[in-house]
Amino acid sequence: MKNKISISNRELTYRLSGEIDHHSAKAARELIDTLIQQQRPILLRLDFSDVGFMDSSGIGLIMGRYRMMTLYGGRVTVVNVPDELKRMMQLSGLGALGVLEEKGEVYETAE
Amino acid sequence: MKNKISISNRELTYRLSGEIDHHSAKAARELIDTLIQQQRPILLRLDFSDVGFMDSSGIGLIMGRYRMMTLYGGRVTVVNVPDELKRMMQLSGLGALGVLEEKGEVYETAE
Amino acid sequence: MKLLNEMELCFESRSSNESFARSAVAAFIAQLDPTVSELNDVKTAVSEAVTNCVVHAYKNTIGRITIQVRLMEDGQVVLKIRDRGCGIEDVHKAMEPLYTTAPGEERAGLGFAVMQSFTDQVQVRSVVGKGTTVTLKKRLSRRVSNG
Amino acid sequence: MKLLNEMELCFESRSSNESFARSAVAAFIAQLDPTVSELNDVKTAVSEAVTNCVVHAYKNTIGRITIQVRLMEDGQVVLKIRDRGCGIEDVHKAMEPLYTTAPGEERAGLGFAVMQSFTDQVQVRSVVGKGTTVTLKKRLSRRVSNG
Ligand SMILES: Nc1ncnc2c1ncn2[C@@H]1O[C@H](COP(=O)(O)OP(=O)(O)O)[C@@H](O)[C@H]1O
Ligand SMILES: Nc1ncnc2c1ncn2[C@@H]1O[C@H](COP(=O)(O)OP(=O)(O)O)[C@@H](O)[C@H]1O
Repeated sequence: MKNKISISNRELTYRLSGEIDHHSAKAARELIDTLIQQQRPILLRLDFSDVGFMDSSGIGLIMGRYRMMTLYGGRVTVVNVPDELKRMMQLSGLGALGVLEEKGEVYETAE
Repeated sequence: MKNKISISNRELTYRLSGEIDHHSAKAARELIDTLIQQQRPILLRLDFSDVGFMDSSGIGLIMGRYRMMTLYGGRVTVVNVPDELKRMMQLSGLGALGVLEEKGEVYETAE
Repeated sequence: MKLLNEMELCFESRSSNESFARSAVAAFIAQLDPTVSELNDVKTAVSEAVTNCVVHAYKNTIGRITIQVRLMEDGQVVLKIRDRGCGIEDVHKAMEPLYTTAPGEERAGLGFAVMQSFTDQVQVRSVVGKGTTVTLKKRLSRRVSNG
Repeated sequence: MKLLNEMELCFESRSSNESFARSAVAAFIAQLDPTVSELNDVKTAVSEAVTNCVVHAYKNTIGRITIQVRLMEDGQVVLKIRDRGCGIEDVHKAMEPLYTTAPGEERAGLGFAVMQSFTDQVQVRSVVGKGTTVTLKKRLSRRVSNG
């Protein structure tokens, strides 16, 4: 089992899972924001490996964290986006913000 | 992959799968009855290994085949009933007809 | 007892909708975080009630079936399955195990018996020529939420 | 074009019903044997339309959302998502990508853009103070049935 949350070298990795919609995004947002405020990471890595469904609420979730991290002088990267979610990511224009890890290293959260 | 249908020594084994309800039972019934009429087996073995859901239509399906096999001088046996379906089988009184394989040999259809 | 959430589903009495109906009900009660076995019980009971509308209430015709589901604060699920079909003359007799008016269609006469065994309470209101409403109640175990 | 099957779903505008709504629609259109990707497209579009009812139409209140699904013989799915909420003053503007009236709630302003990208046709009828109906059409590839 991979960890849901891992923190090292001021890098915070958060592995989302299940279905991301307006309802479920709320809980994820609250937890991530608490972690950002406590840990003050310089990099927030959002790992989408285990996300089976996502509507545009997921884009709102990424954008919101992007704004917060930028405010604190850090950055956001989105990794392991499953194929089914790629169209949504493209549509969002998030690519222009440079947060989408194109191929890059295959990042895995700690075992 | 196990076979859905296997015939040997005048024993016909039919492995049901998915959800058995009034809608899906119809197709299964038609196929099994055609096989019985063509092959005239002396034993019909209904394998429930891969059945994830069943309502009382499944009982109707077994009873109907029991009647048909009895008419032709054969018998029916029901094997590999998953735990979730045991209550339904008990409720049905099928036990009294001697068609439910209690534990017996672990029967598998041919590879 | 406070109502937590409620939905109503309306569809045609086609046999291909039997699996849809129980899946939709399951998706709704998933909010109460039922056990796998509780979910299976509810799906089975709903499947019986809906099949009765398809097979008996609207025999040889297509009519509308309505399912209302209410989730109560104490974990109780109240399901109403309603048809505007032929109705049942003698409800008491209809509910006897093994009684069926459609043996030719391989009905085992166990629909009501299964509903009774798989839920906590079954109520049937029926008027000949007007239709039938079956009310099923089942209390789900509330598990302590951890998040 | 002949109507194959039809259902209607009615539920409260609680965010916990968003996942129920798309699952129920998916369970219904499963009859047409859609591809995984078609199923995902429809679920996504429905999720956007339902979320809009929860977040915008009934902001701070609970109202009723109705979804009607029709399956046509040629594989076309017609979905109507209806609310009796606040309505939309300027539909044209509302449909522009990135336009949102609720940025504070982290809406990305992409709901309509997603519906348009994931279905074949999106129609919006809205009356301020009366409510909104979103009609989505999507043609599913018909696969040759082998059984
Ligand atoms: N919704 C209904 N409308 C009309 N008749 C019904 C309905 N439900 C049940 N019945 C009658 O009650 C009988 C017993 O029902 P049930 O116990 O479910 O067994 P089965 O469906 O196998 O016949 C049916 O055979 C039918 O005559
Ligand atoms: N059902 C609705 N009722 C009222 N207003 C709506 C409805 N759907 C959409 N809107 C309006 O249209 C805008 C754009 O919607 P949309 O593209 O889905 O983006 P978002 O939901 O992210 O705001 C919303 O911000 C809202 O003002």
